[in-house]
Amino acid sequence: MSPAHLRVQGLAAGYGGFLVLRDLSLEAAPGLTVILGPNGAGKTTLLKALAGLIARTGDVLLDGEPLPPLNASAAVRRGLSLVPEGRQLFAQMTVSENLELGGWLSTKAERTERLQQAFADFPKLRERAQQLAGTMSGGEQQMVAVARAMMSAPRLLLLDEPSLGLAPRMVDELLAIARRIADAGTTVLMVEQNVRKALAVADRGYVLERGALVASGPAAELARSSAVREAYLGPQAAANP
Amino acid sequence: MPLFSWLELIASGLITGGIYALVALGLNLQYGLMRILNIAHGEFLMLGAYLTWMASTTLGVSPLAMVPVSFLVMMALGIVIHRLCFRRLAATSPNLDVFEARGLMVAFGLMFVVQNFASWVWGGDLRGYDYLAAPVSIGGAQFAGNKLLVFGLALLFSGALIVLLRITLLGKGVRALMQSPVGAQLVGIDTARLHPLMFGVGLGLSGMAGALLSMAYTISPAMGEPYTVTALIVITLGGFGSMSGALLGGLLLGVIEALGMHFTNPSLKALLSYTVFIAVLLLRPRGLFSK
Amino acid sequence: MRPPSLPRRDLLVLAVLGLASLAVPFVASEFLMSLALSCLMYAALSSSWALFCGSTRYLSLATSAFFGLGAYASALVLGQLPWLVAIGLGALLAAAVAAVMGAAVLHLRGTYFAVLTFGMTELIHHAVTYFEKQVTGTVGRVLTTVPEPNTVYFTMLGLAVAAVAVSIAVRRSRFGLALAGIGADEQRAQTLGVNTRRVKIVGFTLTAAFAGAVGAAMAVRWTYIDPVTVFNPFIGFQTVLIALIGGAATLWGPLIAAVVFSLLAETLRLQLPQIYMMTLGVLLILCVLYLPGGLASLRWGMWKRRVPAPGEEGGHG
Amino acid sequence: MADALLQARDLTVRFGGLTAVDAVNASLRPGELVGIIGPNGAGKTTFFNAISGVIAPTSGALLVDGQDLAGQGPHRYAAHGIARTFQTPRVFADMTAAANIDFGLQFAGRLRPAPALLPDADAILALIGLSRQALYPAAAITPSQQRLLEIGMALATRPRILLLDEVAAGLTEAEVEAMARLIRRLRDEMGLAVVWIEHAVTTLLRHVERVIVLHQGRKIADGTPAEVVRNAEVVEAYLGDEMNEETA
Amino acid sequence: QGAPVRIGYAIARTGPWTGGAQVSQEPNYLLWTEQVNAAGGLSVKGGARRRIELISSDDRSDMETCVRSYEKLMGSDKVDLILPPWGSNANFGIAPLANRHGYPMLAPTALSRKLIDMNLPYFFSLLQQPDRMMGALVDMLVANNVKNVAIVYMDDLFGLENFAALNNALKKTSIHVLERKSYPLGVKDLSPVLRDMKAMNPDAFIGITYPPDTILASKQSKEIGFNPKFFYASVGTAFQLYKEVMTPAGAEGVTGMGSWNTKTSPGAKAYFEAHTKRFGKEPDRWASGHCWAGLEIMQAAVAKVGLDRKAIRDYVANTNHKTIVGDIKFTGSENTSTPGTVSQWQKGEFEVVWPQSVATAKLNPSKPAW
Ligand SMILES: Nc1ncnc2c1ncn2[C@@H]1O[C@H](COP(=O)(O)OP(=O)(O)OP(=O)(O)O)[C@@H](O)[C@H]1O
Ligand SMILES: Nc1ncnc2c1ncn2[C@@H]1O[C@H](COP(=O)(O)OP(=O)(O)OP(=O)(O)O)[C@@H](O)[C@H]1O
Ligand SMILES: [Mg+2]
Ligand SMILES: [Mg+2]
Repeated sequence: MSPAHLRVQGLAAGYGGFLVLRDLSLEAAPGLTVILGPNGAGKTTLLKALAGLIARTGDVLLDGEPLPPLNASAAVRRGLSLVPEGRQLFAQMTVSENLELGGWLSTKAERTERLQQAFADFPKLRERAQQLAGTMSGGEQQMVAVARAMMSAPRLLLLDEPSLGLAPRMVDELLAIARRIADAGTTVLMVEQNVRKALAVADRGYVLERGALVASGPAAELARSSAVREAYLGPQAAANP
Repeated sequence: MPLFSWLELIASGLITGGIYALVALGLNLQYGLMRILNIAHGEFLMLGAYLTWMASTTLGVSPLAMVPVSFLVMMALGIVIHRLCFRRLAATSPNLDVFEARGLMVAFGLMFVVQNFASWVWGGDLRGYDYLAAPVSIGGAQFAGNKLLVFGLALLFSGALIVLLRITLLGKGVRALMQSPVGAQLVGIDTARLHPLMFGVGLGLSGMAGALLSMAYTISPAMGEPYTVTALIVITLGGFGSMSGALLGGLLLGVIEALGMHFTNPSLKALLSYTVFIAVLLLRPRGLFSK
Repeated sequence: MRPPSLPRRDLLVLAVLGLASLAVPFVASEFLMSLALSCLMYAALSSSWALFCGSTRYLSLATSAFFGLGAYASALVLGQLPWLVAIGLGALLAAAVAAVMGAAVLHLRGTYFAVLTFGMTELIHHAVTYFEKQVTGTVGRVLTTVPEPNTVYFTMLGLAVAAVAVSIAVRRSRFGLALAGIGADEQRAQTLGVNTRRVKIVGFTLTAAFAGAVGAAMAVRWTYIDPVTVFNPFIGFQTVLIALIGGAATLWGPLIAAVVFSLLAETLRLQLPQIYMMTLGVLLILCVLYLPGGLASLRWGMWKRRVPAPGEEGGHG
Repeated sequence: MADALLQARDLTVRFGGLTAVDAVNASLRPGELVGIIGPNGAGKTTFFNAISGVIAPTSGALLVDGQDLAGQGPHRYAAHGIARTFQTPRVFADMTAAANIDFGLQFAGRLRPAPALLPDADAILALIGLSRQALYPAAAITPSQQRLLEIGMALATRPRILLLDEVAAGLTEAEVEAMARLIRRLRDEMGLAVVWIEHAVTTLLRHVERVIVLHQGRKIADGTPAEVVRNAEVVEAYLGDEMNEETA
Repeated sequence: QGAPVRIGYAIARTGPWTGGAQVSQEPNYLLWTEQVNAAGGLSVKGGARRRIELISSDDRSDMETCVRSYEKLMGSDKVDLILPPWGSNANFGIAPLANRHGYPMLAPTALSRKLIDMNLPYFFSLLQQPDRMMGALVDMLVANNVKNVAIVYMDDLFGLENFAALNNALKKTSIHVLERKSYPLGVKDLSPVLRDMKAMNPDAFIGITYPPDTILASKQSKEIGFNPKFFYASVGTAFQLYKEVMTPAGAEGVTGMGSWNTKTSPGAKAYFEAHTKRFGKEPDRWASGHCWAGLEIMQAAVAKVGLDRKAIRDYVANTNHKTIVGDIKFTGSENTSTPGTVSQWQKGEFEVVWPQSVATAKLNPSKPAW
């Protein structure tokens, strides 16, 4: 299985006639790509449009083949997987059921194997396998969401603020996992608010503002760019390298 | 009372209980898994019964052959109904609670439509036919052939459904779909297909139960409500959505009622069933057999 | 949430409607009067139902239980006690049972609550049957002393007006706001200081009192009552349907629907009884699907422009 | 501590076999700004639930004004001046933002004296910066605005104690900073006692006077930010090398 | 020919009462109207023949709708005559109303002593009251040396009144009651009770049952091999459906409430044939006949006294009527001249077997095994 290559061209998307994104073009090559941007920039909208949850126009090519718009389950079948904003867990089902369902399109054997991997990544989940997902703590739910997305062994993983609600230690662990996944051959596209840490693990980055890309480049370069530092890292970060 | 009579009494309770479980199958799928409290359940069962009665009295088709036919016809009907009503309902309800309440209302509407459709087409008369009514003797105790058949098939279908839902993710998929439609799409569930399909299967099961019941009971357009209530009681006892729970619940209810009738009289039956029903809802809302 | 609408206007409309209805027995034929009576009955039942169930979204199917209890109460005492006392007793009995029932079941929500109230209704129905059989040796009761038809009509008119008036008052009150909060997010309302348990029980009891009074008044029209007739779950179902078709969360919706429903029933029933019931069913489905706010939202939707809602997401399945 | 507004004694919450809050003792003085931190699943939210009446503690006492409120309904807590926000916003979706605020004013808020700063809904909306959205249905505003609205609703109950659960989640660092300033204002100008749960430790530690650290349901530290960051157990369980970066 | 005679009624076409109403009642109204109109109309005193115009509606098996419909018919439409609705409950509601408006009412399906005891001058009940039916049954059992019986009965007015009458009648005999059990409407299973009864081996089984339960009890007795010498089930045995569901052989020897068949009178035969031809289904051998008799009485009354409703009432109350089910004479509201009867399925016909005076066949005192 080769890592996927995502190419987006002239993408436009929004809600009920109101366009949030216009004529957006970007690319996610194998490795870890991060998307930064202030609140309301359209990051979530972008991921939703890619995953087929909302209507869009423009081309979305996965390995050169177009992904059909507005068809989330077809996108999953093509190897895409999204950890959405708001997690969208199955609240009244147990953690292990949530994970199993992550492998809806896989065989039973694959599910069993990946479940073990998920438990290895997040030992807490093994402990709580029988707890209802809706009763997990905020951060624990975030872990379930990420683990569930991994259950389909995606070739393209989209993460929408995966560190939301996680304790600092967990943020580090999670980003390490994202890095490992990318290294293991899955293309990862991640939206993060935790700019410093995200840029530290990412290969490349884009900056999105008011629906348009304003900067892009290798992560290390972006981290050095003063524009990014001022906008996202706060004044003292800029002063204190 | 001699031991033999006890066994006979319990056996007859079990048979009735099996029938209860059969009646509950479709509703359990629709309410237990899909949160559609289909109050018109009994009406669809009635349609299955009428189809079978018609085919057997006018065309001479064996009622047994009508069992799969009823299933398929009702399943198709279910998919159409889903397309017309529940699809939109699901798409526009802001949350599951609202979906449930509105679904209940739609089901009320369906109840009026179906029941009066039947009464319009077939009239209000009581109907029935004779099929496999000859008693079969098992170890000296006698049971009607058709009841034994119904009982056997009830066990078979419950068993098949239990196994199906256990080895596949279908059941969980449907539940997941109800809890988070977006989440379900994101794990690859084709929500636009699975939902109507399962609703159709639920209705198909009701139709099938109706076909079987028409062998043993008289039918009329107004026959549905008590079956809906029975089904509701059974799935409450078993825990909403649990197929094995409903089977056990149905059997248990049958036996309790048989014993209750023996020791007191049938008049207390309704009081007994509703007391059990309410007690379970209040004390063990997740069903008698939940851990 | 408190609607900035003018209660004066609502009260005025109610007064005009009430006075107009007052004239019915003097000008209309006996038939029109009985039609008006049935309108009033459903207006009273569904307005009072919506008062609690509409705003809290607790879907009660127990109306027929309260209706039946009221009917039995008046069957028991009429003859010994005056008419209005019998009505009052009906309301009181229903309210008392509702308070107990509410305390037991109002912690359950959604369809659990609906199913449970249905079960309770059946339980009461069968318990009354059994009691009557064991104690009095029969199941039905014949009402021999019955008041004039006009008395029944004016009583029902009074009840309907009272139901709407109470709804107007409640909507303007903190009590009504609390009910709405319970409907939106019960626990959140609690954390903002609402004693939800008390509010729910009071609301449920109030609704039941109306149903009981209506039952007590209607019993006399039938001369003979038995449990099957007065605990007929369809009384409860129809109440709910009318309220929902009209718009359970609105003030005038249930009333409008009660009128529409009664007129429709009367016209269609004569030629095509089954078609009438099927139409009712289809109408209900269409209402739920395309007019979730009820008939009342049709009109108000036109001039009360909604604030644009960018966040309208949702979808279930 | 005689002057404690709120005091938890051996407060314990169990879910089946899991002890989410384990014999926690803590107290809160008027006008204090306290942070709570701890790993995911440490029991922070559960602790809030227990001290706001949303769940009944399994054992232990909860003294407010010298009265043990354990086991009572949330409305009683509201009446005693305890207000909270929810980690996942729970606003009345169909009501306007203004009506959401008004709701609090009508119930718990009515029972308590109105502070000069917040006489009515408009003032509250202005304070939290949602005046422009006053007539939007709550469902139509963004999650971060909903978190602000949650704070507004809590303020509408005219509380003495404000419990904030991750109100800054999903904000950029600059925005978190703004949120912190708002919280300080509430404390400084209204004399509210505030308890603030947040994973944005750097900012949190800069603003609070005292930090309580929960780990596996137990309180493992309670002291000034400076003390807490030096606590080895806290670093091990929670911070990792978060503060190293900061101090580097 | 003058203006048509307007006759109004409301009856169940939807809802739970439909089954009874559409077997025993409404078809007769329609058939009668057609026949009378085909013959040129209803002859009204003075020689004129006037067509009948039926004004009917559905009562939806609902009391309030029923009451309202009759208020409309009598109060607003001011029809010339009314026909009764189906069932005791509805008649309870309508009878006082009809009385108040002065409309005579000949009810074919109202069976309750309480209704008779209300002493409404305009109300007449055509069926034999419980004491008569149960009296005849008990007489028959005594005459055939029945020693003991087992009874099930339904928890409603009909069940309780008949059960009380049955007990009264039994008290005067030496017959021993082995078991009495009541059951609620809509019962789905009686087999535990029937098995208990089978173990007691009674000479006679008496079910005071409605049609679905009659069939249920019969099927389940067959299923468990419960074979008492007498198997009596009240309502529904007289239906064609019974013979179809149980098959003629299975029905053989079963007794129940029936009071006429084609052999009862030439009129009965003509009626039976016309009904079967018109609707493709047979009338039931009990209430249908009485319903028809009621229509005959009404027709005769109008011919005799015209459309003056007070005069019709007086005529109905004071005349000895000749009808297809025999002579009918009212004492107060009660039909006191039709004797209580018992019928029995014999070779596909529900024969009246008791009392001898009206019997159409000899009783088979020992029902063959199912
Ligand atoms: N369901 C919706 N309906 C209408 N407008 C929406 C909806 N969701 C988001 N928007 C609008 O679209 C714009 C972009 O929102 P989006 O959620 O994509 O931003 P984001 O970059 O993910 O922000 P955040 O960092 O807060 O998650 C915002 O202005 C928002 O108000
Ligand atoms: N209803 C419940 N049933 C079972 N376990 C529960 C329930 N509610 C909470 N828990 C568990 O209790 C523990 C404490 O949860 P809590 O929500 O208080 O954590 P938290 O400290 O707020 O974490 P986070 O920072 O992730 O929000 C968690 O492990 C959670 O899974
Ligand atoms: Mg976002
Ligand atoms: Mg938390």
